[in-house]
Amino acid sequence: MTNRQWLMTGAVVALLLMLPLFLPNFWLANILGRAMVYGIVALSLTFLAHYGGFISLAQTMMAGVAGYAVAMMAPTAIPLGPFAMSYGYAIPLAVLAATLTGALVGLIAVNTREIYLLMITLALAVGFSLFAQSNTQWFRGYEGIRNIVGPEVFGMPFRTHLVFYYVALITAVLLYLLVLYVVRTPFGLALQAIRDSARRTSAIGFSVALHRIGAFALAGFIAGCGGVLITFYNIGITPSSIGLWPTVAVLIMAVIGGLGHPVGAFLGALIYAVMDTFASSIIGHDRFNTLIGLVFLTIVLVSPDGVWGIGKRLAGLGGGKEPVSDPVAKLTAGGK
Amino acid sequence: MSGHLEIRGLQVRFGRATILQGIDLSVLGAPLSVVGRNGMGKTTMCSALMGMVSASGSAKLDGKEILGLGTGRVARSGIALVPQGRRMFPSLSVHEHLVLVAQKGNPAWTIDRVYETFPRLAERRRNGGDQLSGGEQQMLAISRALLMNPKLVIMDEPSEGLAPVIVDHLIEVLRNIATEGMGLLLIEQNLRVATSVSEQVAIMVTGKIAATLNSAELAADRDLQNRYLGVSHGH
Amino acid sequence: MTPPPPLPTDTDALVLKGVGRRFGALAAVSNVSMTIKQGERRAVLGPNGAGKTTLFNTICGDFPPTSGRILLFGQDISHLKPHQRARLGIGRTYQTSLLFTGLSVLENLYLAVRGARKGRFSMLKAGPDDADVAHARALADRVRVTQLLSAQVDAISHGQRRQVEIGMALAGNPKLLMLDEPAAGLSAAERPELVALIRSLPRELTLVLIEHDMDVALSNADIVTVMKDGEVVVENTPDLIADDPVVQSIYLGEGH
Amino acid sequence: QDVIRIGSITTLEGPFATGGQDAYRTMEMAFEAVDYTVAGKTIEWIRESSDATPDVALARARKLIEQDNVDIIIGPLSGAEGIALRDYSRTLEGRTIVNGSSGAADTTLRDPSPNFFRFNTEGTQWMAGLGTHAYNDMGAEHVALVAADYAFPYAQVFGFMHEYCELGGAVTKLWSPLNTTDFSSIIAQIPSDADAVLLIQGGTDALAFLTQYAEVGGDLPIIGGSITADQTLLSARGPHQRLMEGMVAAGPIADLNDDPEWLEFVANYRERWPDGFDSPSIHAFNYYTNTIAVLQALEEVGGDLSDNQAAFQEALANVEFTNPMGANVRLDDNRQAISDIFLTRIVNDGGTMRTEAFGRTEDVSQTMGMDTEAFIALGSPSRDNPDCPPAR
Amino acid sequence: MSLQFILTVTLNGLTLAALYFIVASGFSLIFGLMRTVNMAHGALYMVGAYIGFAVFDPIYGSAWYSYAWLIAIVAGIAAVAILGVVMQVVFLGWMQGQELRQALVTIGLSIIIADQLLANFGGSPFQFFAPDMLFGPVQVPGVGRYPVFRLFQVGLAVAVGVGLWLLLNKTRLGIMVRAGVDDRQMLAACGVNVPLVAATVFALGAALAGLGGVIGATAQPMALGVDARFLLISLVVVIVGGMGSIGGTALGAILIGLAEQWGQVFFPTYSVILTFVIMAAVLAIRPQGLMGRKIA
Ligand SMILES: Nc1ncnc2c1ncn2[C@@H]1O[C@H](COP(=O)(O)OP(=O)(O)OP(=O)(O)O)[C@@H](O)[C@H]1O
Ligand SMILES: Nc1ncnc2c1ncn2[C@@H]1O[C@H](COP(=O)(O)OP(=O)(O)OP(=O)(O)O)[C@@H](O)[C@H]1O
Ligand SMILES: CC(C)C[C@H](N)C(=O)O
Ligand SMILES: [Mg+2]
Ligand SMILES: [Mg+2]
Repeated sequence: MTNRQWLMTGAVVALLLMLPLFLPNFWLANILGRAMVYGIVALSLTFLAHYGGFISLAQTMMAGVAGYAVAMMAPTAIPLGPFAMSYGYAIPLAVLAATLTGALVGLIAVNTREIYLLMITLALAVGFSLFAQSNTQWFRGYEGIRNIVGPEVFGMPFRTHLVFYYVALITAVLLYLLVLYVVRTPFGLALQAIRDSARRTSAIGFSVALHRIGAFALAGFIAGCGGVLITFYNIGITPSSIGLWPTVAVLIMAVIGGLGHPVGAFLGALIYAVMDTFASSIIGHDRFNTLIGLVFLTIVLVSPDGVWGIGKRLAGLGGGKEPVSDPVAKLTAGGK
Repeated sequence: MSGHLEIRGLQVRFGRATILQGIDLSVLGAPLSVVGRNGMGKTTMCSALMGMVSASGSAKLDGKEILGLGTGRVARSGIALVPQGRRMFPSLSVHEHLVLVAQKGNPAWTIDRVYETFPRLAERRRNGGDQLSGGEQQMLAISRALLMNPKLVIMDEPSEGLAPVIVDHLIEVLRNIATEGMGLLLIEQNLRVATSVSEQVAIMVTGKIAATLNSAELAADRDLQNRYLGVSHGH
Repeated sequence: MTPPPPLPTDTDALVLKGVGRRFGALAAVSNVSMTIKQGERRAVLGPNGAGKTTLFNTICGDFPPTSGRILLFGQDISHLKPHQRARLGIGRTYQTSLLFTGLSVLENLYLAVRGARKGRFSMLKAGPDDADVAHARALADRVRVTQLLSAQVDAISHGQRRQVEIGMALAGNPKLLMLDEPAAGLSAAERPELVALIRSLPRELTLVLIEHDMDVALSNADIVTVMKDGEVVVENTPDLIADDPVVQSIYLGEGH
Repeated sequence: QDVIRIGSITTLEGPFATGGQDAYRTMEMAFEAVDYTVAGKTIEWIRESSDATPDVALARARKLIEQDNVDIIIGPLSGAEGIALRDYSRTLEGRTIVNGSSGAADTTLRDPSPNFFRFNTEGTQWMAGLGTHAYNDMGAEHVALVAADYAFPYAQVFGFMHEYCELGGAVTKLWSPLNTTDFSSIIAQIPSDADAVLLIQGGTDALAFLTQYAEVGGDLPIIGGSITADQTLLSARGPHQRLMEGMVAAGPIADLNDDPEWLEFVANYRERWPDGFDSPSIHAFNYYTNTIAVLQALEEVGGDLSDNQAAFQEALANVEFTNPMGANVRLDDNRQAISDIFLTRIVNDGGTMRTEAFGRTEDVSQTMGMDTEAFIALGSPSRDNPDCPPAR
Repeated sequence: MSLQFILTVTLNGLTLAALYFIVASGFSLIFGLMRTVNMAHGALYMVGAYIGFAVFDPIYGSAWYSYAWLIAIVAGIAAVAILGVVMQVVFLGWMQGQELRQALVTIGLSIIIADQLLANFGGSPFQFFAPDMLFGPVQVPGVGRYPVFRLFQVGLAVAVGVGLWLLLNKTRLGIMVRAGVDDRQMLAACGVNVPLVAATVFALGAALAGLGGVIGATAQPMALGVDARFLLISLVVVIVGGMGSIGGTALGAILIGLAEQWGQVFFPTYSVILTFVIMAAVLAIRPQGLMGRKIA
């Protein structure tokens, strides 16, 4: 990122930190906070898609693994799960579970690419949600696990609007920076190389499988963080939280926002949250899906790189082709 | 006589760069070769003629404008291309490549004639397009174009990757198609091929035709080669 | 044009023992045995479809051999993955360019440098490594693509890609360099440069070369192996090869 | 404050949309009947829709409470949503959630929330009397149970077997995943010595089973669950009708019921909603019942919602009224309805299939008349609970 | 477990497979030939069923009732084929090669289509009634009474499969479309009218979805949500069998059909997941599917 972009990022974060002074609680927690927690899951997809060329529909599933894991271990669950413990242990373990799931998905899909990967991850995701729905012993079937209210933070319940908002914000910012950092490491550049030619990448010494699995594990970690927060936000988790529609919704968010840059994930999630909340007041409840479909379709038709792409073009930043990778692009431009 | 191609002021830009800066060339009843160093714009010219990249200027086949037609219609108006990089269809077998383009009736080029010309392809008729060696692919790319029995065939470095004995054979074939009345625009890096197939050799330098020379002269004159093509023999 | 004298060494760089590769019923390579000494320049010739590229692919691991064994400096690498073989010091080019088309020329070369180093799987240190970038730039100079450094690979010409291709193979300072028709697609002006480049390679480097351009092939080889239908038919020195009647009939044609 | 804001949530999206639409029809009737005023205050009604998933129901509820600032929410429609809103209600102060139509037992049975009220009966209650009827009157000593594999059917099966096993009946259980559409291999497993099929499936699944059972010429009598014989099934033409005529079931509602209250309700419904169903659906009935309870309690406290709605909630807890079926409704300590359940039978009413009430169990409580602790000790309904030996 | 039971369940699996094959073949065709992942396949299936039913219902109530079903099939196929062409020409054709974008466009379309069907037809389930000739039980040796319609499905599936195989492997159209997947521009340079070919294929694939819709809604009730179900089934069948291969699609359908039916017998609770387990297992061993060509 250029200095200007760093400056903008800093300004936006500062603004977000101050928002509670101006915004009503509903906007804070249920529009912005919600956009951030779902945006984190979308971020994991954007990361995979933009840098690795993997369109994974298994991100909601990875989030769901973390969600279910934390629910099974949560001390507040009703009824209490088989592995109840304090949130201090439950949360990291849940994120770990999601990370491992990510690695597992990467392992299963290690030899598939592009559209094949899309289909396979979709099938995995649906399979998992059906499993959660069928398993009554641990996943508690159709009704799911309820009353996952989250830990207390500084003595305040997690679902207090301010607490939720700040935790979501800080997590989102950290993960966002993590992605920007990782793609500048050799790992990130190698991912982009694999996207173009796996065969050549391996001929110059990189282990393609390891990088792929690594990418999915990292995506699982990110999605897992989102999954835990989403579960707290929804006070529980059910198979419908990870079903077909939420799975597709994450893709919709990422695409509306723009797969071209990690920030697109959050833009998309915000747009989605606003539409989801207020569309029914505009168009009537019953045709909400048509509206979402139309907006989504229009954006895909007009701008393959989503709102972020439109914004970039409007801002005139996009004179030429966006340098695909950070690290070396800078060198080429800088010419030392 | 058909297969006359007249190119006037052909220009191609990619973004800010002008890759072709006004090409004038004519293929009138005899093969024409174009040579030039890497990155001079030869392939770009072929793509522009086929409607694969957008271009300005004019290119007429037998008096009819082909620029701006779209690739499919350019091809149907009678131009075939042997593309650089071969561009096989991995999903099709060798034989299916040929069936795809073979013409009905009694054309000059038939599948049988292709198999006679390149017996290697007959041996590999069931292999997929990506299950061929580089040279086999090149033979197939050439055959695919000829089987369309076009008025004019554009070949972008057809000798690349062919073994010497096949290159000799290719020269024969190319000389023959000229006498059969098919127009030929030949891009080559192999000077021997270029000069033995056509009387005239055009030389392209950074998107322009720098000169059109007589083949025999060019083949014999090292200085000429050095001047236009940067060929040095001083090792 | 005589090749420089071979390095007097007894180390076997690459040993093939009865290597074969089948595609279904077709034996693209069968029962190929050869020994290439360290520092040797070996040319592999043969008509189209003789199995030369396939032989390369079995050595590099893209298509592991279906029979036989491959030893690299004494180590059996027959069943290693391509990236493992690359790390043991094999560098190669592809007959059909295989580059990272979405990245710039410099990024391509940088990656190739990086892939040969330790710490290739690293999420820890961000940003490029200065020494590696310098190395990549030096490579670009060697293969004469300096003016294209920042161009994205899908916007450069065929011949230019062929040049980058060679740069990629050199990046890891390989012990065994395998070039598959490096002169193909190069203009007449670039070919002498290629020959010069090959000659400038360090003597202890072992080179295997496939080439249909006889000038390039014969002027760079210590020994020439001629293949046909997947098998080795002749193995000899360059000056004797050109006059071999078998080679003339199956490969060179009458005119040579 | 002269306005009382009532928000509602039902499903207008996805597979349950028809039920949700119908629910809003009768809700609208209830509000129109009082002209949108209660105790001199205007009712402002804000409708929301979910897609039958808990997450969405919760998001809508949050919007209603936090953005639209409603005092009371009526909803939701399905079981898992109900549990989610119960949990949410616990976090609220001075707001009340009154169920719409959701019927999961645990919503009120275990860990009830002080400000969640349910004036409709639920899945277990709805089966009251059916087990007894099957064993005693139909003489079925062994039924093959074909049921969807999730909580709502578990509750219904629990209600049925609670009576049936006690009497000595045997049950062979055949669970099918929710949304099964090919029952052929389940049909092949129906034991040859079964006396009847107990079909606890809803909508499409039921239609699929019945059609496919008819297709192989199956001829056992069918006993249905409370949502098996719903309007979608009754109004659809087809071979399944042959099997449906005479099918018995139990539930809170029947199309044909002589009670004048019901006749008037149906007449009003048909007049107000000519495009609606032939007779109000179970969801419409439940939403309506819950809505009139709210209206009645508001009336009793004179629209006073002050003091964190203390008076209002107190009134709600003590409301007693007659629902459109003519059954008395009151709440137990967990704020769950105690009311009457009907045995129904499908009859051909002049070319139209309808359900007809032929029996009634009065004052059915959520614990089926048992002591609460003893009932809870029976365990949550599940695939294996209860089980009557010798099944299989 | 009696032999008769084993045979019955196996036959159930095969006949279910026939339905899955009919539906998935259209998806496989479009994917195999154009590399377009048509996520609206389920929606098209549903359109076929709904349009078919809109035509069927009034006729069934009239004197022509015995033709109602056939007319519904024709109507369903025609309507969906037209819709398919519109999709290809208006939305997908000009972004050919951008596979992800196409998949996203079809997701958008399927959301809109499903919601519009709900708006226009309501959410009540319905079912077609096959003509009497195809309804009711027949005696099948070793099995006993068995629904004719399920046997009819098998016949239809075989016909569709053979037809498609011939089309793909024995006609020039088949060659063209396969070539178009690899390199559209080069195909055009071979003189082929690529947009026309693409529209034809899409019409055909969509028509199969329409046919599947009517057949499927005869075998099983139709309701909202079925689009997702049949999209998923198509995905899984095609992934397991190998994309773009007719034989693979058939094999995938058989595996999934049998797994579903036997799963219902052995572990009813997890039978739905069994299909996904099979899929994961196949992928782990053969990423290109059982009969798919190796992905380079
Ligand atoms: N898409 C593109 N965008 C920008 N520049 C391009 C693009 N494609 C090609 N070029 C540039 O245009 C020039 C001409 O390329 P072209 O492929 O026509 O060369 P050529 O004469 O065929 O070379 P070669 O002999 O290597 O095949 C090259 O310098 C190349 O870098
Ligand atoms: N994937 C494959 N499947 C089946 N056959 C193949 C495959 N790849 C190559 N072949 C066949 O194997 C033979 C050897 O091919 P190879 O590419 O090794 O030839 P080559 O000697 O490099 O030829 P060229 O000089 O033309 O590049 C060829 O006849 C080719 O048709
Ligand atoms: C039919 C409805 C009244 C009950 C709903 N199916 C539930 O799950 O609670
Ligand atoms: Mg070129
Ligand atoms: Mg080769």
